[in-house]
Amino acid sequence: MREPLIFDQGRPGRRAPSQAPAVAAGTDDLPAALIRRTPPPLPEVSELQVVRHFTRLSQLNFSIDTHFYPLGSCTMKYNPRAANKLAMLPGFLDRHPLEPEAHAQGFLECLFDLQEMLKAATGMTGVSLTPMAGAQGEFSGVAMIRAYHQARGDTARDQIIVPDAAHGTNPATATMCGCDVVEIPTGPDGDVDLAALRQVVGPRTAGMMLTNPSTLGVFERQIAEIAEAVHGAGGLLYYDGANLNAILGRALPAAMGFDVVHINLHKTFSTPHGGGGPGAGIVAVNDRLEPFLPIPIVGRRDGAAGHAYRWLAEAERPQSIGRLSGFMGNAGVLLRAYVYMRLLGAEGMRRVSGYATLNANYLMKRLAAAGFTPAFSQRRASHEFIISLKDVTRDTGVSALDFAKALLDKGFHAPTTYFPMLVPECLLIEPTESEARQELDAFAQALIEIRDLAFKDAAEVKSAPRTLPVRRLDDVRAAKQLDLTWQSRADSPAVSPR
Amino acid sequence: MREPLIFDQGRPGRRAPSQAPAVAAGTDDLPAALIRRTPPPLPEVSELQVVRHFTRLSQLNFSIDTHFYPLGSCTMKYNPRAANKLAMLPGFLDRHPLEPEAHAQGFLECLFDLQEMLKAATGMTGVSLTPMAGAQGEFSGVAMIRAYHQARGDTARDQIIVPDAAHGTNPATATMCGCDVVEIPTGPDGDVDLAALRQVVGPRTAGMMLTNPSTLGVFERQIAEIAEAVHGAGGLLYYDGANLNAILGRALPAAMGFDVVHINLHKTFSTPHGGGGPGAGIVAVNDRLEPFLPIPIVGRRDGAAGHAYRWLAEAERPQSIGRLSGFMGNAGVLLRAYVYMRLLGAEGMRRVSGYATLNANYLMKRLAAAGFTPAFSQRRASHEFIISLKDVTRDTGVSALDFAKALLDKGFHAPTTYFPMLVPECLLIEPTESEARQELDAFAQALIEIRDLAFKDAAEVKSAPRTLPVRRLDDVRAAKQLDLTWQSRADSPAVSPR
Amino acid sequence: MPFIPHTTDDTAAMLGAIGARTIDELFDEIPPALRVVGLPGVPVGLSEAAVTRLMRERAARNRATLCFLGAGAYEHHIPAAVWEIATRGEFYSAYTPYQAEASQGTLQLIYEYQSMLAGLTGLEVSNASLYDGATAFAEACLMAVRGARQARARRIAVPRYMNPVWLKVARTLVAGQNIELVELTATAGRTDLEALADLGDQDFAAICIPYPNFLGGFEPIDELTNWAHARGMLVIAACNPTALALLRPPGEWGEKGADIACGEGQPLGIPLSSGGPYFGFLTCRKALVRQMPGRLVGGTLDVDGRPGFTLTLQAREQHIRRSKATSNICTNQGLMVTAATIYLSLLGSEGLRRVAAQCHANTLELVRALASVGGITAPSAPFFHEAVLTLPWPVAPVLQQLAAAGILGGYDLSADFPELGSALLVCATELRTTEDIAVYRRALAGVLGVAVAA
Amino acid sequence: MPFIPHTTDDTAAMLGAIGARTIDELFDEIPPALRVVGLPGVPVGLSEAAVTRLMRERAARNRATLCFLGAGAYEHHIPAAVWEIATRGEFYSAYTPYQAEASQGTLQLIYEYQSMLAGLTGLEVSNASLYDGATAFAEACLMAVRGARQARARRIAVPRYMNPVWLKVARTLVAGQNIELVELTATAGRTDLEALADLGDQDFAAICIPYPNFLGGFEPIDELTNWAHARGMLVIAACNPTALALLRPPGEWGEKGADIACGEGQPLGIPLSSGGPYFGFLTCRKALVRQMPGRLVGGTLDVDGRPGFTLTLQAREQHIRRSKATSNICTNQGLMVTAATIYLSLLGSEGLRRVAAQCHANTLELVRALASVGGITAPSAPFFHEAVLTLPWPVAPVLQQLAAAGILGGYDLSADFPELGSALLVCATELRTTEDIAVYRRALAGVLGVAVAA
Ligand SMILES: Cc1ncc(COP(=O)(O)O)c(C=O)c1O
Ligand SMILES: Cc1ncc(COP(=O)(O)O)c(C=O)c1O
Repeated sequence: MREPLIFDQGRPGRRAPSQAPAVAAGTDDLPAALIRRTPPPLPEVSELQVVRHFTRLSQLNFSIDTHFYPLGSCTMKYNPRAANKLAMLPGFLDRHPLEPEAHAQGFLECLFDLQEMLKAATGMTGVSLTPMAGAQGEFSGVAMIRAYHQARGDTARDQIIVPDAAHGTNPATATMCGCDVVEIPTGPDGDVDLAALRQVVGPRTAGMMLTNPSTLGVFERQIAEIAEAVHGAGGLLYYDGANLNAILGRALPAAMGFDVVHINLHKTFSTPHGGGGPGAGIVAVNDRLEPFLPIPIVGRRDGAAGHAYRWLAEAERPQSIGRLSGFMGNAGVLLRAYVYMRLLGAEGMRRVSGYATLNANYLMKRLAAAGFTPAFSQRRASHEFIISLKDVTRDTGVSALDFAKALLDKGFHAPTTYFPMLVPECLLIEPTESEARQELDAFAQALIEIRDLAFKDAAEVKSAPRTLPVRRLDDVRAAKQLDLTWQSRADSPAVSPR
Repeated sequence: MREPLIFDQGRPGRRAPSQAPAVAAGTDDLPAALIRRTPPPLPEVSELQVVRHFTRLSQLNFSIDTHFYPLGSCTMKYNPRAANKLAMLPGFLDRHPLEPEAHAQGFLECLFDLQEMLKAATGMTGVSLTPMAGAQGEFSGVAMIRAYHQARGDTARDQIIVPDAAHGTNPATATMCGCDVVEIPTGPDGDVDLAALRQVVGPRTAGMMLTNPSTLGVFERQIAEIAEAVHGAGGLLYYDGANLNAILGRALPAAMGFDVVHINLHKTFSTPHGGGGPGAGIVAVNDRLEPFLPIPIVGRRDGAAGHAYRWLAEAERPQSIGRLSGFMGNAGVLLRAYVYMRLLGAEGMRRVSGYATLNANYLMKRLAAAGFTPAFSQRRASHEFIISLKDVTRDTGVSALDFAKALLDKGFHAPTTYFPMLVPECLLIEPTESEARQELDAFAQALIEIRDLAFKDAAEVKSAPRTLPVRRLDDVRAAKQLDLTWQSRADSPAVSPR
Repeated sequence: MPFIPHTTDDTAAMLGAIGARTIDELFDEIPPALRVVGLPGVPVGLSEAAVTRLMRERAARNRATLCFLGAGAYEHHIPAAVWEIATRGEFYSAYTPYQAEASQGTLQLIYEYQSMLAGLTGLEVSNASLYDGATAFAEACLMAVRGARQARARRIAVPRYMNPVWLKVARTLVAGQNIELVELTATAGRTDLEALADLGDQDFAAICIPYPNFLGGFEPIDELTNWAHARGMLVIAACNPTALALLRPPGEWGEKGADIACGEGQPLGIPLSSGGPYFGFLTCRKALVRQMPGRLVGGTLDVDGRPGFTLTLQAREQHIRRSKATSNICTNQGLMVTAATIYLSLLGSEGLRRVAAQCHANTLELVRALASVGGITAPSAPFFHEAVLTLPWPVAPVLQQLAAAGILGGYDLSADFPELGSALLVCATELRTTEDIAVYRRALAGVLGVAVAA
Repeated sequence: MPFIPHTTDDTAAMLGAIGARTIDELFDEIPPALRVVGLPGVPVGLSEAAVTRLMRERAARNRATLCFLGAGAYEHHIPAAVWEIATRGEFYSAYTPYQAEASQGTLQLIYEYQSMLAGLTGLEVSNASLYDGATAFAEACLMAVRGARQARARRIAVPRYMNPVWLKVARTLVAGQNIELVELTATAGRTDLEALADLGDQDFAAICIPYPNFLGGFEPIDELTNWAHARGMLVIAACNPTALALLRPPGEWGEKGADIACGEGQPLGIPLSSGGPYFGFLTCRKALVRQMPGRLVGGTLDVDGRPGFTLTLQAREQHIRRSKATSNICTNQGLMVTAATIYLSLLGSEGLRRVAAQCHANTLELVRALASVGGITAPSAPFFHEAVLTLPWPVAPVLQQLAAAGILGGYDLSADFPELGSALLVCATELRTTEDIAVYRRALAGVLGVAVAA
């Protein structure tokens, strides 16, 4: 059964009366010209219709709570319910962000502890929790690097070196910060091409954005040499922490020579992905960049009566690159990450990277043994690995996309496809540490069955998915005949039937 | 995809370690003979597996939040989320039932207010909130009636008159109270056979259990005469309030001559049905039966410092029929009903019965117009009505059960079937006031389509449901080869595959 | 007019289709004299915002206290996942699974619940739940009388140190069926085996053995079980379910094991919630299955041979057997069973065992700490999870002052069991910390005006 | 080892299959010098019960206060259904809907959200959300520069009385792209139209018009819109979304209507939650759709002709256009959009209009009540939802004493806008009652040592 749009279920004048004031207050003191003439096209439905509509819509989604979700580079691990429940305690939820610090000591203490633990997890000395997702964390990193060079009069340094395998947000961020992006290739065995790097570093190098392990799912073995090359040329090294799940408690970005790292709390520290956010892309820096950290930051003053926590802002951090959020960032996400980290503890963090890596290597081995082609079969998988379906596609015409759709019919969310773009017909598979072995075996079995079917009846595979609310959608039509709102359909009914 | 049993997903030694003490405390001070030798066969699974398993299981259910659920005599109206959220406030949820009353004044005030509103809604003068479902409410009613007679030395009165259309809990309760059940028939036009009643009432009559409107969905027009007959013979009149949704704010059971009434808060006052409870079957009485009410009851003492609320128990109510619960009843259900009643208010309660009756009469009219046979077409439908499929079954072999199963495929939960048993191939349909007209029209359309198909291809209808997790189940096998636990399957694998 | 979706146009069109002018007209079959217009005693409706504010103020008036009180309801840790899943609309707003194909979620969950409770109690069958522990004990008595070999036997032997409220409830519920609960003599806090001889050859349908008993002590389970079976009686166990992860289950008592087990399910993931809703569990041997009250879910196959679940043996129940039903129960405690099944899955056998062991260890630590306060004597016999302390002063005023200091000190036994003197039943679950116990000790010493070493 | 399902057998078998002896061996590609064994700064893991107790204690240390503070975050009523549905696992734990067939729930919800926000702002296109109001304003500026007809125009005109933090954030985010935010002269609490002439013929890409402005007042929206369009500038509206149910939307400003609208979505069902996560909305005319940052969901058909939804125009985004993307945003505020869409469905146009009207009426009542305290002057110009009171004393100490009395009195404007003197920005949402306002009035009078009539 298709779930109609909420708008199509309404009737003029229908309302959920207990949700708004019983009596409409007068507004005749306001200038008549300012009063809206036609009401906005919001739904006119009952509370039961709203509950039913959105409960039914939720059931159409694949999610971690219902499916194995090995979406590479997204770390779709279990999001503990305790983090949600405790972040939504009234004491945190009902507090205005501008309340005096004296009223918010409990909240600020959680954030201060979180800052300290993130320093420990990265080996860095300064942390700011305010970036609201990885992309904003990257922005902070590159902006701090530029501020660092500007503070030293080094204004010529406007180039950011980005490996071709880097996530799209890296180059987009560099441009946003007014830098030129210099892309360098990746070698055949998955490492950054050191020679190419050594050629491009120079007086215009502001810094390099590196993900380690890279989005190819392999550890950057020449990290020391890379750091040395970049620092040698006067540049700084930025760490995209999206893949921290691979090395948590095993290696410290600071020790690798990175100057600044962002961490996606909604990946490594399991805050919910929420259908596309909210996340948090906190940044951690060594002492070189500490003055430039985005504000506000939580500071602690040790007085006689114990600790007093407070916000450090413009006055205390004059060289800061400034503010990134209307108040202080995604507070609720920070509290959820804090609860998760207190549940894990130091030993639990080490286990995260250990078992994420065990799961990835086991699944890679099972698939390789079944004849699939890992992109880097001589390498250890990190917390994720790449399978290239180039040969199967060549032999049967069945692509990585077709495999992805067929996996949906078998009850598995697909891995990341066609990223990083270097590897043809690429599946980037990240099982995470919270999946049991039986789930990995079932997933491998599903891929094997799909491949067998590809050789027997390619059309059958290409017709997937068949068991979901819709079959494959016409993306060209979606872009050509733009249908972005319900009310726009009234003007062009041909666009798509109600 | 079938969801395997939670037990089949476990592995020996697998656990959710953060949910239990990290270190196992020693128990060597306990006698060795008392220590359990083999661990209980509980699942050994991870927290993610538990969340996934029960999230997936929930999606297999029809419910009010996902489907139109016209289950006659169950009043499946919208359960407001506010009632759940506010009943689960820590101040109510974290309180031990035996905490001193001084610590529970907020909780007790809610219960006292609820008692007062239930008196107003029934016209009665005394209320006890402790019965934990309709059946316990009935037990209280019959037990009070017996206690009343015993207190007057009227020990011979051990007969309870029950109309044949009454719900099964009525006769079962009468027996449980040590009474003999005297069943009287219902007349052709849906009213109790007054003549039959007048014949059976006499010196052994303890009382009569009556549902008004009856489970036939029609108001008991001769209620005054019935009350007069029962009271005239020295008996008392008990009101099964399961159908109060029909007359809330329109007529008062006390005025109809009833001495005691039970109300199912999980029907009329929308507390959740929870897959089979919890409910609350509160009882309200006139002054005749007040001394016998089950305890504890909330009393109020008006002191200088405002009200003080306290429990009235054995000391204050020596004639009470006693206690029905380990503490005081289903507190959380009472709080949810209280929130619902404060949201409705007096005017809102009247609208409940008004629109429940409008919906039932409209749907009955639509179906009659489409050629279906209401059991009592000359009567007004109350909040529910009966359609008999006797003729369709005779002509096509397609039964009420087949219609019910076909409705599931069309996304509607089935009405109550084969109850009350008087009406052959009976569908007892109760739309409730919270359903919109478009839902009723769609439901009528579905019944019409099923009937048309019955005449074209009876086998097709009889093969329903086809779109659900299972097709029709073998009830005979379930009773013959009893498979009531997972561990029992190990002894008789033939019973049913894991 | 909350929760009513009808617009003025809808109502007009619907009345038109019915052929009535107004909604009031639809009530014309109610004799005019019985018609009322309003509900004077009911206040005007409030918005959700107003009710939220009202309930928050009232909830805040219930002072938070440090809980050392058990006596039938225990403050255990409840994993966050339990209620975030149990209140999903598909569990919260479904009803009894009459249409099996549309209720496989609830049905499979109840089947899993039945497996867990039968296994926990070491017996073979569990129903889908009863209202609470007290009514489960009453239904167990009725079931024993129905199932007893001597049809005439309508007496149940009950130890002195059973939950006193459970006994009151059972007496109320069985009053109409002339069943008598006969109290057994007790010495030193448990049933006196020698005194059993005084019963002579009176007919008993069953004996109930609480585990642990109301004082936290242990009844002579094997001796009583064998004694009862020798007299053709059934054995009913009344258990704290958490204990069964650590202690020998009723199914393994005496030579043949208990026949029926019942108890309060609140400790399995249900919040204290001011008194309820909790749930009662009831399990038994296969032979007694047809005497079981309430719902039963069975595994079976569908027409295509796929496994599924359905309500079974419904002929016992009131909606089929009416006056001859095993019980009048219909709606039971479905939502609580949903929560308990998730709780037991999250804890597992080892997790629940550690909770039980920690409760025991904490109670031991509590008893030692309080007994170190002058004049307070600890129990001698072994106990589990709860223990009786004897105070040198009347218990009630001590508890009152402790409550004023924000501490729920325990249950005053002197009213129910005068022979125990100033006896205070204390309990410490796995949630009580050493610091909490120290707070209690200091407060108690203060109340008793006794100086104690820090 | 929470959240790890591997038993010792699993691990052994998996290592066997890989051909490694231990898990540590799998990290042999990390240069030995870089390997660490532990994380000294991280404390030992706690049980869920222990973390629950810790967080409850910390949450309880945040005193509950009576809120008359707005300045970008507002305490509105949030229907209970909003978060009970938004935190269902299928919304809470899904990610960006890359596989459309497996994400129709999120995709259809975003499409409905886009319809509601476009309609609310009177424009044609909405994206799927940005981080918050401040970053939405910054992205609107970047979008305007991209979309401006004069390619060279890299200045944005901003009124003086805009949210000061939003300006700081925008300056930080656009710093790298030499875009300049130029402050317009203001008189009597709003932009001075005459002073516009001082700008001469400088190139501007756009003007931003806050609605209401930071003082709760109204900018000359029609005049500014027409003035900007006449100079080939785009018009950006920065709106409080609740107001748009009552007031004329940006799409109907001036002759041609604003081109872009942005703002903070927190008032639409998002709790204050100590600062976030909130969400930013961004809507625009169809002509500018290709300049829109972030995700867009479009309706389309599947191979069988059935309607469905999918991410569209992804070529604008970073995962396709990389360095030439319209924005670097990837993860946005999906869960907040889910809550806001449920909120807007529950309120509907009439419900949201009544919330806006009540906020206005309550703020009027608040201003009248506080102005009746000696020495306090009320604003003269019309305002909506927030208003500026001028105190006879410095604001900061007054607010401090009010906070000690459990009242959040408002926002101290004197630091950001010295020209306003001792100016206090106060706000009363639909949740503030007459009684609350009386409590504030009494407390303020007490703080100011002024006697007031009861
Ligand atoms: C490798 C990598 N870097 C950066 C990002 C951007 O993080 P966010 O989506 O939180 O902005 C992602 C997000 O998926 C990523 O996978
Ligand atoms: C008419 C009627 N009476 C009594 C009952 C028994 O109520 P409960 O199920 O709450 O015990 C019901 C339950 O469905 C009923 O419909």
